[in-house]
Amino acid sequence: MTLHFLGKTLKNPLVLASGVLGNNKQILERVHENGCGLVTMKSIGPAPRDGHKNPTVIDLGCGMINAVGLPTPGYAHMEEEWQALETRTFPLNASIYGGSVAEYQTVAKFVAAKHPDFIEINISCPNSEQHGMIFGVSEQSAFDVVSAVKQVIGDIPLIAKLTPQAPDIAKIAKACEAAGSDAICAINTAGPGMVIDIESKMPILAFKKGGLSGPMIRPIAVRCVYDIFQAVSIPIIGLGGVTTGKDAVEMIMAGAHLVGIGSGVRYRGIEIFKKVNQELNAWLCAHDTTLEQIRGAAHGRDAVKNKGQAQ
Amino acid sequence: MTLHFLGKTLKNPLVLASGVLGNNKQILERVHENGCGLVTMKSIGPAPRDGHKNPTVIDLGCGMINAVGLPTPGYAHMEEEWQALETRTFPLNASIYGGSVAEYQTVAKFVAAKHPDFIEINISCPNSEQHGMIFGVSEQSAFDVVSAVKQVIGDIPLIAKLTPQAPDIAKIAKACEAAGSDAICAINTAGPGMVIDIESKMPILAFKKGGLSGPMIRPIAVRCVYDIFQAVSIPIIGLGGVTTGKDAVEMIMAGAHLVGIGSGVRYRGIEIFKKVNQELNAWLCAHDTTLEQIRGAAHGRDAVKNKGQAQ
Amino acid sequence: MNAIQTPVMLRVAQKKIHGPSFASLYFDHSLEFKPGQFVMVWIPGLDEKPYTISHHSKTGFAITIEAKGIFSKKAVALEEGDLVGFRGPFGNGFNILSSPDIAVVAGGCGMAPLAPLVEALDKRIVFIHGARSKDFILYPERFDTPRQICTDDGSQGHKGFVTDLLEREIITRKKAGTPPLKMVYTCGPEIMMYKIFLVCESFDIPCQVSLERYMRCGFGVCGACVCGRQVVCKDGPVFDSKHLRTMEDFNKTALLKSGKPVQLDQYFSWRCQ
Amino acid sequence: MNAIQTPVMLRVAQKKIHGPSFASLYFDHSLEFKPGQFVMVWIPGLDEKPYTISHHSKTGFAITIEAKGIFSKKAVALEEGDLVGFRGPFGNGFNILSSPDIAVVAGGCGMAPLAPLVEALDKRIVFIHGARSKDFILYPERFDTPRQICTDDGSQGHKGFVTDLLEREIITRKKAGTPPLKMVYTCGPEIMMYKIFLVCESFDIPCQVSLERYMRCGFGVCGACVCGRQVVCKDGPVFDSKHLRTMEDFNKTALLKSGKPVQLDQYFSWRCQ
Ligand SMILES: Cc1cc2nc3c(=O)[nH]c(=O)nc-3n(C[C@H](O)[C@H](O)[C@H](O)COP(=O)(O)OP(=O)(O)OC[C@H]3O[C@@H](n4cnc5c(N)ncnc54)[C@H](O)[C@@H]3O)c2cc1C
Ligand SMILES: Cc1cc2nc3c(=O)[nH]c(=O)nc-3n(C[C@H](O)[C@H](O)[C@H](O)COP(=O)(O)OP(=O)(O)OC[C@H]3O[C@@H](n4cnc5c(N)ncnc54)[C@H](O)[C@@H]3O)c2cc1C
Ligand SMILES: Cc1cc2nc3c(=O)[nH]c(=O)nc-3n(C[C@H](O)[C@H](O)[C@H](O)COP(=O)(O)O)c2cc1C
Ligand SMILES: Cc1cc2nc3c(=O)[nH]c(=O)nc-3n(C[C@H](O)[C@H](O)[C@H](O)COP(=O)(O)O)c2cc1C
Ligand code: FES
Ligand code: FES
Repeated sequence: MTLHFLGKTLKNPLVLASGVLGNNKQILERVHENGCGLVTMKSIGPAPRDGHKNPTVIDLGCGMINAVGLPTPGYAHMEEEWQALETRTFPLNASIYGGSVAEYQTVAKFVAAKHPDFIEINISCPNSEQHGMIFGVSEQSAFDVVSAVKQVIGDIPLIAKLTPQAPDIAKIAKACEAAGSDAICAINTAGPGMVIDIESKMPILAFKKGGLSGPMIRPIAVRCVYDIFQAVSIPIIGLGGVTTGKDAVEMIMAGAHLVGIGSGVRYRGIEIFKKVNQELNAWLCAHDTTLEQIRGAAHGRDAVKNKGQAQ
Repeated sequence: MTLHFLGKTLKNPLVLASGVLGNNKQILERVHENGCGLVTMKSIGPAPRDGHKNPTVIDLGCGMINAVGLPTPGYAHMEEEWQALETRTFPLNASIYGGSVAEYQTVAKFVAAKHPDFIEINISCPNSEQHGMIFGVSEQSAFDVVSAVKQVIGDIPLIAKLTPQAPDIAKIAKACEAAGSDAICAINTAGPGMVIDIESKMPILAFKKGGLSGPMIRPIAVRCVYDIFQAVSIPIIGLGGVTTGKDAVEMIMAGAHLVGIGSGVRYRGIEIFKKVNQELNAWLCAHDTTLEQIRGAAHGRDAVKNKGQAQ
Repeated sequence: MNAIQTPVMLRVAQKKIHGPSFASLYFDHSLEFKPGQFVMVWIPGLDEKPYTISHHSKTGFAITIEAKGIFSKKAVALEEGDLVGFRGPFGNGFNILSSPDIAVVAGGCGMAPLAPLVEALDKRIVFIHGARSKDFILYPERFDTPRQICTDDGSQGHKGFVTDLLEREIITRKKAGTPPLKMVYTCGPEIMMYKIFLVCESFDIPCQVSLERYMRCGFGVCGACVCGRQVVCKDGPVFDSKHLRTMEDFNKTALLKSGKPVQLDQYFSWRCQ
Repeated sequence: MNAIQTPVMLRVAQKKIHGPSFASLYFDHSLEFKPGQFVMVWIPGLDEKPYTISHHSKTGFAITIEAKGIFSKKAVALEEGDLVGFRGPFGNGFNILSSPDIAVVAGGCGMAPLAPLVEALDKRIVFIHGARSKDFILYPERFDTPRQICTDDGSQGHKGFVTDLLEREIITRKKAGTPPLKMVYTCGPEIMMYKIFLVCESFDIPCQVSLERYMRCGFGVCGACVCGRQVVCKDGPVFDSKHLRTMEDFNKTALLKSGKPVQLDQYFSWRCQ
């Protein structure tokens, strides 16, 4: 199922979501060996950060809620990790974040020099220049940060990762495309939500609120990918709630090129990548079709054909 | 558990959500007899509307997705229903919607003359004056529609029903309070979402996208109620994913005065109101506490005490 | 709750055409089922509507459709191999009595829910079937149980109404001193079911009828199908005499798609426009 | 997956203080459990941390805490009746062999996960327990299985390290020609476990150790606890020799809360600041 994505070759269309297990080279390698086409590092920030106190991640059964708080050693304090990754034998997606356009730029420039295969910018972070508003909910902020990052990363393909909290995610995607993004990753966690423990009368997460992920957000992710597919020509990594081959087919029919998996690791283990690949292939085989043929199929035949021109 | 809400007496704090079973007097009465303190009619619109084609409502297991499309006989074509409701023996919440401020006003004025106990305005509808943007995602739109409706409904208490799609629901709630809303109902359906049938390659809902409800949106609803409680002094109807007495306790601890139930009817039948009341009472009893004592408890003791003044 | 919630897509395994306007579509899929329950049938791109399960076995089931409006005409025009979506089964089904002293009264396509019921009942029951004319008599060869036919035009069996035959049966039993009917099951046009109900009431015989209303969710949430205090998709579609007595809307009103309650004749004429 | 996912709040049913810095908290709640598994312990308003289940019965369980930093000090200061939240049990637990030819080697609070294991093993096993001094020996009265004690200061038993006692045992068996050890289970400071591992490797005896890393989710998603290729909360916390051989980070590095990998001494000193 080898495929090409922004000039690189991936062994299959599955992507490890940022923030899930991506803490060191060895585990990224293990995820890759277990059937993941493209692994993403945990988002790297501008300065060392411990993240929030626990509880930070709670399984709610049909999904999970988390407020890990973007822990990061800080881009400048990961020399050993970068060195280890130099000898990697798998394609790597480096996720980064910042609190301002300048911070994104600084991190991106430094990270680009470490030659990841892709750079993904997580624009679901509060924008310090705009009073905590999230970068990804404003077209202008999204445009600004994508263009700024694009300037400093040379020819490393750029992926903009969007949040479903945007009032109109398709517009944000268009702004990212206009700013030079090479692909869109959708979605980051939904909500936010809150879960209260009624015995202690306290929100369970130490940060009180958290992002929702896993099966319960799949309908939101599919809708976002569907909307984005109609708005842009660049490829999409469809992410959110995927746990089975059929979920992956759904995402691809909504318009995804690649399919990300994060919380699914909770429900089916690291082997989920192998399993989803098998299920996806079995489905394609049984239906005598290919990834290319089903991509965007939920938009109708003509919609897909006309997509390029319609922009 | 009799309690007072905006000058009316309710036999308990449970509310039937709009759009669920509220299609005629007899069924509203049955829901009331089955333990619901306040029943809400299906949202009434400015003109007759069939709503969308089926499928319109699909159960996803941990919640449901719906795009019913606001079917309504139209406020002016319900004479028999209004007559029947005149002799009702239960408190009634009349939900209304419109496509413009003027339409909301027209419907509200007419409905007010029928003497419902409360009027709830569903501001999750596309605002025709602002290119389909939803009323409830803009502070200005929310303010405008609430003030306009308030002018024409005399002393009938007004409840503004908000959508979690607002980038900051607390701000919308504040705008509604400033415009004269007597209470807030939160939340309407979340998302929107989409579910694709991969065999036919079609979105399952005829309208393609739909709102999410039921257990999977409870964390979102709880977070919204929590945020709104910190922003306003008017009471809140907490709604979204409640199916058990413990869920109701959680909603109340987040800050709700009353607790709404919609999709829960799917999972526990019309008797859900009786059951949730029993469970809620049992919990209060076992913890030797009252509704008043636990309301807003998740905010900490001081936060609750200072609430009035903090505005 | 073993019902299917998100549509499962099945291919038409076999299609049987019955007379000028009926067709049965067979599907190779095993469903848990009680006679009287229905499924929501989705034709992608068109609409989704409720249909009774008219045939049921361990490995498959069928629905029988009368071509009336846009949806049902498209449904009877489906071919073997076409994909159709199903949710369900929903609803309560008939409460089944094991006794020979039972009558089943079908009108037209109302035979669909009653057919699996008849197959589950004693072979000695009274089985009455009315139709417009000979050509519209569903499943002419299907049953071991003998059937009394009546047609509006007299082209087969008794010329007249199913109520005539039912009343005759009740009176005959009374006169002969044989055991009275213990239950009457019926499905057909609502006016017919209402008349059957009145006959049963006058003779103190309990009955069960299967109602039809416009449906959306099929599982008791949206309220589209309410009939008085009853939620047809969830509390019904089968209702017994006890409920029927308190259902003001029975044979009177039904909600249009908009939620507007209208007289039944208006409901049906509007639907079949 | 019978583990508790959203914290269940339990009241401290009983508290037992052990020496100067340990306490066990008992809870009346039945948990499915394998020796070696852990729970995430939540003190509302403070933090949530992993603790091994140190006592287990059909109706209850306990955790044993060593007062070290802010959280554990607060935990040992909890009183009967206080509310504590639990998620779990998580992790894989020990792979249990039924044989008398087994050694269990505990260091300090590392006794906590090993205690229920010892209770599940043959009474004739070799059971070694090391501690700083006499006062720090956990559960002095608990076991039917005889225990060889060693302390750093010689205040009880052998003065010296658990590795001394283990090596002595292995060599004695060799000389006497009695069956060699089939398995060594160990938990304690990582440097101690590493030394035990080396001893075992040199004598070709398999071992199982229980590792400790900073944890967030407890169920293998967040990656906070990775140790080389292994996810400690999910693949561990118990690892056997086969895995240990390939775990470059064993006794070397651990991730801080920020995700930064540091030398173990730095990890532990930073934590206990
Ligand atoms: C429980 C149940 C079981 C049923 N079982 C069977 C069965 O076994 N066999 C069978 O043939 N039929 C059955 N029906 C009826 C079936 O669901 C359809 O109503 C019938 O096939 C006619 O549909 P149609 O769309 O072809 O025609 P029409 O009903 O004429 O539809 C024409 C148009 O009107 C609209 N419409 C339909 N009904 C309404 C309404 N109430 N309010 C507003 N708009 C409406 C439709 O969207 C359509 O666009 C059953 C109905 C119920 C409730
Ligand atoms: C599987 C497992 C089982 C365990 N079982 C037990 C047991 O049975 N009994 C027992 O006493 N202990 C056990 N522990 C250790 C326990 O979880 C705590 O680490 C220990 O109690 C010390 O916690 P503390 O917060 O009191 O002190 P410290 O660890 O010193 O904490 C001080 C501060 O440092 C922070 N911190 C702690 N660790 C890190 C880190 N790695 N990176 C960054 N910041 C950090 C904390 O947030 C805290 O604010 C177990 C650990 C694991 C992983
Ligand atoms: C524990 C956890 C940590 C996450 N951390 C990050 C992160 O650091 N950066 C990021 O872009 N997304 C992060 N995410 C979001 C995921 O990458 C993903 O977008 C989201 O979880 C939806 O996918 P899923 O439903 O498959 O988990 C995190 C998600 C989880 C559950
Ligand atoms: C089938 C269905 C129809 C609905 N129709 C309306 C409506 O007409 N007006 C409205 O304000 N909310 C409507 N809602 C939203 C509910 O009132 C409620 O806000 C939402 O479902 C969340 O609550 P729940 O999780 O308890 O269902 C509808 C919800 C459902 C499931
Ligand atoms: S069809 Fe929705 S309640 Fe009956
Ligand atoms: S604690 Fe999250 S992966 Fe181990």
